[in-house]
Amino acid sequence: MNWLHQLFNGPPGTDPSVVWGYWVAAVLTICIYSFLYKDNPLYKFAEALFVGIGAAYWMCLLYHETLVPKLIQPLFFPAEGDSVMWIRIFPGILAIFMLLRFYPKLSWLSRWSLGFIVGMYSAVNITGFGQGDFVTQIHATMTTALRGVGTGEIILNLIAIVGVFSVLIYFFFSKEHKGALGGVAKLGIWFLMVAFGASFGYTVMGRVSLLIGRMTFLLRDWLHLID
Amino acid sequence: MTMKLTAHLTLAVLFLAAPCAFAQDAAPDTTALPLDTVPPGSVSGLTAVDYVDNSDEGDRIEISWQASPDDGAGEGDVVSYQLWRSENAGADWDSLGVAGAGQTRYLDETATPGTEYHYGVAAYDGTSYSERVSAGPVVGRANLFQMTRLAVLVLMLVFFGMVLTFTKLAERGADLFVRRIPGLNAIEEAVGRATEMGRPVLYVPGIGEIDNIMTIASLTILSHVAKITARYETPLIVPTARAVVMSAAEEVVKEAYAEEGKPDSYNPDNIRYLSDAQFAFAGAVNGIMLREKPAANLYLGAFWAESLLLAETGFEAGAIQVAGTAMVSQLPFFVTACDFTLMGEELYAASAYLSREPKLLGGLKGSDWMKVLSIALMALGVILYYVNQESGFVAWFFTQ
Amino acid sequence: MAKKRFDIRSVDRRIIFTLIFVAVAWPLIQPMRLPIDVSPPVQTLYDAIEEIPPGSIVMLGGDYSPDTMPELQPMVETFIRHAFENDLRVVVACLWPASPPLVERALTPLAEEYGKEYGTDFVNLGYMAGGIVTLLGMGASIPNTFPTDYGFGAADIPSRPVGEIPLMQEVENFDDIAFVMEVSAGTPGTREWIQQIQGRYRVNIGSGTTAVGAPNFYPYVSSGQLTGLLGGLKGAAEYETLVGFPGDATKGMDAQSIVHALVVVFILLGNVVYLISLRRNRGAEE
Amino acid sequence: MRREIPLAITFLIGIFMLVDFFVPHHAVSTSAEEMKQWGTIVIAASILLGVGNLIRVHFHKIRRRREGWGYSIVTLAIMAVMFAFGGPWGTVEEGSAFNWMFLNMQVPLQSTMFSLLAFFIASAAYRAFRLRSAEASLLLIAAIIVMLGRVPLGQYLTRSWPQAIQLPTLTEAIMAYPNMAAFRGILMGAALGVMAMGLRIILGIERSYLGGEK
Repeated sequence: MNWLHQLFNGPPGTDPSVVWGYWVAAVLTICIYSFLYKDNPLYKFAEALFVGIGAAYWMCLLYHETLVPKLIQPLFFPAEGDSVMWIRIFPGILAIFMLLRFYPKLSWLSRWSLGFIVGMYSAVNITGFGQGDFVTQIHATMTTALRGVGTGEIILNLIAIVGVFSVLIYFFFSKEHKGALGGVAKLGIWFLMVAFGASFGYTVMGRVSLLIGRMTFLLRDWLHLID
Repeated sequence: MTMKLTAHLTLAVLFLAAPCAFAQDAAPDTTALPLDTVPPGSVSGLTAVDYVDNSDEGDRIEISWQASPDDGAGEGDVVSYQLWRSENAGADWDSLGVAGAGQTRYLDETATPGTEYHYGVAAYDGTSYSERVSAGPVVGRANLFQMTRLAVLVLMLVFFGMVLTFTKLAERGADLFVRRIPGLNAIEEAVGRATEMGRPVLYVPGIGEIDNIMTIASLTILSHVAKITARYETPLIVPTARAVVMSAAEEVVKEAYAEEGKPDSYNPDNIRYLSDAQFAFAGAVNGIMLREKPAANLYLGAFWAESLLLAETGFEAGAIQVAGTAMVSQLPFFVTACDFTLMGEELYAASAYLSREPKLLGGLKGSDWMKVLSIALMALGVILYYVNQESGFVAWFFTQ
Repeated sequence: MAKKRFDIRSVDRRIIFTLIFVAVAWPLIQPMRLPIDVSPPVQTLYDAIEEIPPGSIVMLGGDYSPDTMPELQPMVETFIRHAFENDLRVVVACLWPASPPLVERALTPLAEEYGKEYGTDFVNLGYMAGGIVTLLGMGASIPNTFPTDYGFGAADIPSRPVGEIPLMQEVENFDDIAFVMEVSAGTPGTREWIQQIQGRYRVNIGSGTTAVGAPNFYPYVSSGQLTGLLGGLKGAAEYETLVGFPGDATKGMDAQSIVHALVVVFILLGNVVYLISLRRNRGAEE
Repeated sequence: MRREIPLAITFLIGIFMLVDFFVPHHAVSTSAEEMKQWGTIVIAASILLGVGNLIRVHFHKIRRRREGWGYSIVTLAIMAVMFAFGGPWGTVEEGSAFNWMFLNMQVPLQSTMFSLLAFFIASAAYRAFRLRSAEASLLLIAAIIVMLGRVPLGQYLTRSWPQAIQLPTLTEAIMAYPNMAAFRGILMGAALGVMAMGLRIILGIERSYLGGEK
């Protein structure tokens, strides 16, 4: 009976809001898992809750954490001793333009805001990918050691170099993949498949971990069956 | 090997980043007893250079040196390094700061831009200083180029040159060859099959934002798919997870229908914003699959964990599935659960292949030849590295 | 990739589902406690943090949401513990809206255990929208990008301007950060940190990622752009082992082992069925 | 003009951000920093746009009594409740009702949704993961090695084997060499694609994101 008592009151000293929280969470968890049997109203109800909470959470957080400190405060309520940051009127206008998409007559103005974001993202992507994923990776390949390390490592390093080259060639679209080129491209697919296999393995691991997490919640926090 | 390298790098950077607060603690203590009459060996290889930071006001000079022979070795009694600065070529020295033992770098953040400075460094062992070594003159300037990014700039410009040249060529009607990408025709086949069966086509442009290049490539392909469905008058359902993507998809599909002369067949209710939340979105798309029974499911764009949910449910529902994404972590599932998969760049190549648009062809061809160039560069680098570890030029060019 | 379909759906999915369910629950109730080995990328990360001089400021990038908590929360907890053990001060910054309360959940018991004070020993800057644009802003100025913090509920400290927080007086940009631990569940996350921060500002970044993301990041480990990598729950368990405080990740490892074995069995079994059906089909054609 | 101005904005901001990367001069970086702050504000607005759209969609659904409109009421109602706690007048901090709803509703819902994948993966493993070809077999073998090598069980099963062929060693070798190489190739190719696309967008060659002419 001690267990039953714990189930409804939690360990001694637990705030009731925590226990209710566990119950709500457990019921919702089970609602979602009911989808495994088949799609049903419980699942749909939980899903509808999820959509609503997710959107409201995001909206409130954006307001409190981004718009207030960056737009509303600098413009309307500057901290004592600070002057009003008039320059923030511009992003304010762009933000309003973005929301004008709701008014068909003025929705074309939202393109200004879109242009701003897309332009910024494009540029930082060019330099970010250019440096992090292209130049640095070229340099890292160039400095692969083929001597001065153990034989095993030399072989593995050679495999790595061949792998990089053949995968790049697989993604070469200007020539038909025939003859020697086709052979190398084929090798590229093999490397890709090993990598995808590794990815698959890791993904299985990740998903299982999440399930373990939920199961731990149900068995430990809610039902107190394990510690 | 990687580990060792990383550990070394870590060590190096940690030394650089060690806060000056510690250096201050190690300041000379004049009351120290008993007297050590042998001064420590002096530092060597002192350099002072204008430091280029990311918001360069020309007020920083980087001073580096090789440790005193008595720092950590020899007598091992060096406790700190004293730094001085002079504005008149070493006639008067002002104390600048202190760096702890083991450190070989100091960042002077108090320089006046445009002033000529000399710097002096001496090792200190608690009682006496080594001979002062000096370097200079050096002038702090607000620099106009970040040299460490030279390689990025050069390779970027070469690449952009190639892209723009090929684009121009394509615009002039040059016949730029692109090999047939297996799986591309599958998209058209799938749409055709849906038409035969009188069932809709489902096109999921991923859950990426509009700034995501995969999403943009997907919208290009969507335009093509919309033209086919307009021609066949097959309903096209486009669920989206991002409001901005929805707006863009609306425009793209509407335009495609108009171009095919079927503006009235365009049904705005079929371009849907479902949810920003990944699984709510996946769940809602799965609902569409089960209720509206599309015969062809096309997943093209940026996908995360929802890929498996979508592909699995589509598989269950018996639809023809064609996927394409550059999100490599999702490719294994698409490869195993879909009829055709466009892997990685094939997605971008697909938009070029389908549209034959000069701009896309230009990008594709530019990338192709850039790959050839980078393979050549890497091969050359590997050989140079084999012959002579890291050659000076390579190290300088990539100054990583 | 072309694919032919064979109807081998003689087994109801729900049987598979039930088996998985049991395979997870059983080892949690009856643990086997198999020993945990440590892989090189985890060792690298641990060593890098061990090398940081006490008193330095490290940053924790919390870029995840509740869905990946089982994998990533143990990493966040262990990192904070590791930092507190070594007297490092921690600044938390989040690019995902859901992260700040999750990190706070990890901070609350650990701050009490180690007697650390909010505002001087650690600070939670909360969430800022913008993804890579926010990262770039942080490169220029962390306080300008995060004008207010998130606060700390456990000590009843509300959100306030960063100018009023002692620890933040010492943080202007990445010159002041000795190490970044980026715990990432997707985009924006580790890749964006590498591209926009590691590349530009040369700060050492170690990362904990979901298992799904981990294989993608090996090129960055190999090139030194990442100083260590924790991949998924196993990575977290290895890190817990190194730091010496086995927690949820370690407890989950037995279930992980059993389910993996089960999935392997499913694959093998599925293929046997597939090969038999292939042979039958061939027989029918001949 | 309805396209020219956005294209001009894209061009100017794009070029300026590129310049900011290569030019360390403080005159550039100071104004670039302000631009970046603007970016976060405009992106926040675009997310609000998404939420607004969601509300619109659900209202629409309810008004037209579309299938499942009851669930739309649930969605809007819970949104309203949450907004009542966490709106401009409310608080989102630890201990608030808003936070309680987040921790006890949002967290379990989202976690559980994600963990459903463990089940789906298992069934996909049984039904879709086939030795169809040499390539698929390679994928399969790598996957099995990694799956067993990344858990303590793999270590346990092969503990008496020579170090070099123990499953964890093999797994790490696969991850650090062939896997790394393939992903490096993918990264490099993808980076080029991203850069080319970025160039086209900045130069206004690519404008599909703006939609059609109006």
